[in-house]
Amino acid sequence: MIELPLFLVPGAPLALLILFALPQARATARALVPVAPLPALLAALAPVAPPPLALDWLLLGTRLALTETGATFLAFSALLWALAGWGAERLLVRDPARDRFSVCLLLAMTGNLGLLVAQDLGSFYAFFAMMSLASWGLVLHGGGAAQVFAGRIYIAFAILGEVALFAGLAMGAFATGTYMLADLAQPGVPPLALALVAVGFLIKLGAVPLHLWLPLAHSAAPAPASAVLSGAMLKAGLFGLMTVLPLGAVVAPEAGALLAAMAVAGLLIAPLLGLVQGDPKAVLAYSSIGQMSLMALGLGVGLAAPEAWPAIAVALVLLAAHHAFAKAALFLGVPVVWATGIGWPRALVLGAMALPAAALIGLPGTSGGLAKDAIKTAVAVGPGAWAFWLAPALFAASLGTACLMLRAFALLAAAPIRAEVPRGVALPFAVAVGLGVAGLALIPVPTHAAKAAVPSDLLPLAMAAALAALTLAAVRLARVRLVPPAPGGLLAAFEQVPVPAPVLALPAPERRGRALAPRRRRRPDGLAQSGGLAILGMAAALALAAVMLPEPAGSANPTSGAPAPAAAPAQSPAAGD
Amino acid sequence: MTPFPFPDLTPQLIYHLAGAALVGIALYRGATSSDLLTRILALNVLSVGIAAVFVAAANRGAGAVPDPVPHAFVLTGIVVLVAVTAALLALAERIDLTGAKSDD
Amino acid sequence: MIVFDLMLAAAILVAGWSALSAPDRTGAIAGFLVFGLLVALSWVRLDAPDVALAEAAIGSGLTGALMLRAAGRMAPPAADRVPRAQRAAAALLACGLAGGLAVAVMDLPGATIVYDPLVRADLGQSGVSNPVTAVLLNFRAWDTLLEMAVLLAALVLVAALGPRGTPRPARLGPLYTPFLRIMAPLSVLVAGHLLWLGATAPGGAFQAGAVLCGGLLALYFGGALRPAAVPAGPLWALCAAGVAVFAAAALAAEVLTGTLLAYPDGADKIWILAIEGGLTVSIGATLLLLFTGLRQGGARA
Amino acid sequence: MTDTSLLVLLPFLAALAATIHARGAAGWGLAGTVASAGLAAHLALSVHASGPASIAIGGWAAPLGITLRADGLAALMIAMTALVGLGVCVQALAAWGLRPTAVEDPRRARMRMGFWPLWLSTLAALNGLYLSGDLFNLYVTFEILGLAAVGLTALSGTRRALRAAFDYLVAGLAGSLLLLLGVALAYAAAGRVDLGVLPLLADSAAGRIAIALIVSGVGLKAALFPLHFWMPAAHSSAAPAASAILSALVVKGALYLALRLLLEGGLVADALRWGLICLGAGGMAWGSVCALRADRLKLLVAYSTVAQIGLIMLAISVAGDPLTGTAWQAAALLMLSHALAKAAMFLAVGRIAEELGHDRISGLNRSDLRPGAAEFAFAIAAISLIGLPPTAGFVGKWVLIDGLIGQGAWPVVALVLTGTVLSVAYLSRVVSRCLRGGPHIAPGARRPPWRAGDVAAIGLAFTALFMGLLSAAPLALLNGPLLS
Repeated sequence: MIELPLFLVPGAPLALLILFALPQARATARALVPVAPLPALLAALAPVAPPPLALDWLLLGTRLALTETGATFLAFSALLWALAGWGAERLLVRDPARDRFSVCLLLAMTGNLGLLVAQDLGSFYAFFAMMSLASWGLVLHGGGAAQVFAGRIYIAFAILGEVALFAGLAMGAFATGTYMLADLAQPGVPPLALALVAVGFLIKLGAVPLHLWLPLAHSAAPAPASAVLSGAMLKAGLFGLMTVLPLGAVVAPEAGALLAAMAVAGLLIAPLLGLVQGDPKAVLAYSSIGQMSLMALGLGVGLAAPEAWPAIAVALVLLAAHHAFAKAALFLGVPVVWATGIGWPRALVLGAMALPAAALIGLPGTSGGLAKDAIKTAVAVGPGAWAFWLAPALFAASLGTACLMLRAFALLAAAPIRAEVPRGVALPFAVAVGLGVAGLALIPVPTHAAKAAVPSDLLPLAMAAALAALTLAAVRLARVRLVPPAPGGLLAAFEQVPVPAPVLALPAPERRGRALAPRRRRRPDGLAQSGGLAILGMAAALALAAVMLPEPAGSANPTSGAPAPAAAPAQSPAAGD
Repeated sequence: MTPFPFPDLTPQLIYHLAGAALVGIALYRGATSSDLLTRILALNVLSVGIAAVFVAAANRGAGAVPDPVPHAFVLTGIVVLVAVTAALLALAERIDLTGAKSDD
Repeated sequence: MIVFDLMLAAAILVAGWSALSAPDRTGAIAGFLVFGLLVALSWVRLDAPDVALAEAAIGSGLTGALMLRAAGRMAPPAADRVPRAQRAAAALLACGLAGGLAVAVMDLPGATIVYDPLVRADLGQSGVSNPVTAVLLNFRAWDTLLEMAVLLAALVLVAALGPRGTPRPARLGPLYTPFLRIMAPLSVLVAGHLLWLGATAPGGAFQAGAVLCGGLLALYFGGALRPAAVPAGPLWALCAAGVAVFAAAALAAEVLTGTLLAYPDGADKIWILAIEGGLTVSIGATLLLLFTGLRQGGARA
Repeated sequence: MTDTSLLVLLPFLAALAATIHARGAAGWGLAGTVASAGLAAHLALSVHASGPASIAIGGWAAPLGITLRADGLAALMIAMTALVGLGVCVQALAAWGLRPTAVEDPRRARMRMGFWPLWLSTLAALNGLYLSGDLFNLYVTFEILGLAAVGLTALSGTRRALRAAFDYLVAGLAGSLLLLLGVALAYAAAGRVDLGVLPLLADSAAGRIAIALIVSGVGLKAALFPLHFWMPAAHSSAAPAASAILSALVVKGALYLALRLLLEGGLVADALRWGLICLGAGGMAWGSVCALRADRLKLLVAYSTVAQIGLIMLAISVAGDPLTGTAWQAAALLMLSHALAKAAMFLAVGRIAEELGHDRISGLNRSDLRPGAAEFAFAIAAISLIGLPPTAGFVGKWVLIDGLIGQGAWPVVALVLTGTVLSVAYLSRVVSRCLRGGPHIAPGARRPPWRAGDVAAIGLAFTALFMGLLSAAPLALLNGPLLS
């Protein structure tokens, strides 16, 4: 087997990006987008992990390597990106701006695949930022009011996350003295640094209350983009947290409890808000929040009970991979539903979608059932309190997911046909369903023995169905009509009418233009004089400061020979605070 | 020998202080005048004030040979300043001409 | 004599203030001319005759002429409408700064003498005996080279931006012509003398260039010289000649001796005089063109 | 080392040639720029290989004579100037042509004949400034730089440009004179004016006032808040190539001098450092607010320069002891990234304005014409300016924050991050419009063909982008020994 150089993992999509710059080569480049993640997939599936790579001349010294966890994440991410590229090619076949979409997709792909193999802070942050910012283009792609609004919220959260991440990584790098990502998990890193990094990742992961961007972005983006947003990019947050948190090494019950509280909030809020949505993609997005919260719960347990972490880690990877495949299949199914007429074709499509949905609910025999099992067994190792709380949490997750799935299917079943959606989207969807069913067998996930199915595993679905039937009956009897709010949950209350104004809205220019006119007229003279005054004031103030304020003791240099001692007070501004 | 009440007052110090005062005057007018020509004049006065500091510092008191290097600095400064003044005046005239005609 | 110095300093301050606060332009410029002459006088008092010469000829004379030309072309000034608060703030700050400077110069640490012994030690090797010329053209010739670049840059700016259509001065009539016949050759003679003198006594390229410019200005006002009628190329070449010679000499010296601007041993005086000759011509021409303006390359309609 | 003298004299002689032989100005200009870039590359390589070098002009050693000194910092600045210069030259050639044509627009001819001598003078002055080791020599160099820069501002000849040029020249002259006053006081206090005088100035009141005056002069030249009053008008009313030079290169001269002052031990007074930190932070805030409120694209970019200068000044004043820390390198890297990105940005804005016929931000996505290439260049430059990876701005900010954390200066870290967020805010006003199109744009909006000006902007923007990837090269230069 040929050893695949690791730089090809982010390098292949990047190279394709360069091809897009040449107008003549665009058709070829477009066709190649689905195979751009191929090197990543090969690297992840190789029986022997590719050798680490050190590029000292790049950034702050780039180190690429593939860890065991990274290989799993890389495998399902690469598969998902390939599917998304293929799906986008077929969905946007008539879109005049599809090249822009492809470029953004490739950039985000480069970032996502690259961060999974990056081992040093500089390149990790670079890839992470590349992924986050390029996704802005994916969210904005449709160009409508909803997209503009979603884009605005998305970029605000993304930048917030970037800044927190950057600050945290910089502090961590200083504390550890190295630029290696894995060193952040060593003891001795200031908690503030870890907290900042965690905030950056939790925003990406969509943990409540940092989730506000997520449903908006998922419902605004085209379906293939939603598939990778939910399937691959949210997982990047999880991957980051698993890499940098000192899991399994440090007991941090407070942090664990905080994380668990956020997770439980997510588990509760996701179905509540998701059920009232009118857009199936928004409903699916809320279900992602619920699932990611479950993973955050696993992290919380790992922080509080280090002895349980090895088992939890295995379960989390399994859960992530399963969710990635299932959710991607569901998102890719949405445009297929739009393209098929109401009747048996649609029933067929919905039937196919039911397979990943069942996996997501965690029915026995599906990948979801396996993952749920795994996490249950893993947590049993930890302290009793955690295990005690986990069973209801898992049940709530399953119940919530089941309700959300039923809601999504109801909406999909009634969705009108959209003539503009090409029929070609069905093929990627079929492959995605196949992956959703059998995906875990294809990629190197940690194995877990399946437990025999018991009837109680079906309880969440049954309860959800009963609840749905009851609600339907109540609605019919009371003769009320459910008016779904705009996607965005709470945020929708703040901005009912999205305006097509610029991002980070600023006052309209016309009025200010008029207001400027009189100011402009008296500008030159006043400017010159206040400028003169500023010069005078600056010179006088600095001179005064230089003369009046005494030098700190020991810094004055009476012998005045060498410059070295005179430069010593340089450190004092820092010491001053 | 001198009946003046400040015995250590030397010509050097007097012109030093005059230079300081000229700097103050020039900067004050630069900050309070809107007339282009006055501001150009103020900059010229400022440079004379600086030259006074240089030349006074070069002087080593009566009888001693003064330091030639600051003299060279002031000579250079005078020529540089006349060049910049010419450029400033050309600009000011042009602004005045175009200003009278139109405001584009 | 201290009393004379005090009175002179006070007169300088009064002249300076009146130049900056006169309500009309002519008064302001007249104040500035007087100010320049008084300052030149004070330089003489401080044993700086080279500087006094240059200040009188260039700093006061030529600048005053430039100002007068500009004042004639510009609209009269509008009355200042500066808020009283700004005035007060400016006055306060200016007093503070001037006071700070005064305090600083009053308790200067005892004279630190750095340059004097160095100049005295090296003067013998510099090729000239006037220390100021030695500094300008040998010890710190790089400054002088860049200073010529400033002159040329200003000329480029004036040529590109000067007011369109330089008004031609009226001929000053027949009475003026005999004066010109004496003036023009005399200025060339005096400039040559100053140039030669600069090696040993106060004088040198800048003073000589200023005198040359004075003679050229006389010709210009007499109507005998019309730079606007001359093609721009040769005029530019004349202005650039000095600095081109200087830069070429700098590089040639580097080729000959291995060090930039290090003249070959024993030939310092010849090199310096050659450079100064070029500089004098260029300074005279450049100062004149700064005054009269010049058309650039024929691009102007 | 013949490099050092030729780096100044060669562009200068080319400027003379371009002035005298005005018809071939562009040819002379191109030759001078390219030759100077070659010399700059050679200088950088030789400094990297064999360490810093200095020559005493005329064989007269400092303090009496003037030395030209080329260490890693100076070589990096000179290389930066050459790199940006090449990009700007491509734009100038594209806009105004190489040689006169038979029937020619007089404005085009005037710009071509005016631009090249002024640019070459700017180049010579900047190189001289980076190499100079003498305060009075720096004053003279600043005057050449100031005059050439004013010429570039006024080149377009509009009333706004002339007015801005006048204010610029007055402010520049005032700054030079403050510097000269500082030099005079330094002479009065210590008897010499080479850069070696700086550490001696802390001992007397006159010396400290001298430093304060030099810093105010430099601040005025660098458009440090609140002395930036002349700058937005000057930078926004010049022609695109001129704006790029002014904003990317000319202010760097003054900032470099401020950094030199620090490295030579001149910023000794602690109060002065705190003052500069406050001014830098103020500049970041005020520049950002004005950029957020600007209604014209060029003005937005000019105000962003105010904010970025604030950041660089902040980096310079907190940089710490150059002998023990490496935080001062952040300032150099930030200057490098700002030069590349800002030049690209001004060129891109120039192209956008040329295609749309205006540069109102509100109208960017209201026309059915999309200057895609220029918008793309703007977006890339914005990424570098914000400091996102992998750009040079990112590496600069990284080194800065690393150094700040090393000193425990947390409030300053917060300031830098706030400044970053603000820069995202004002730049996204433009980038978002470029990215998403607008409600009034038909799907088949007309795209103008690429021009050479676009190539210059995109080239510079990508250089800024990849300079971060290759930041080992500038850091290797900066890690070499310094001359002081």
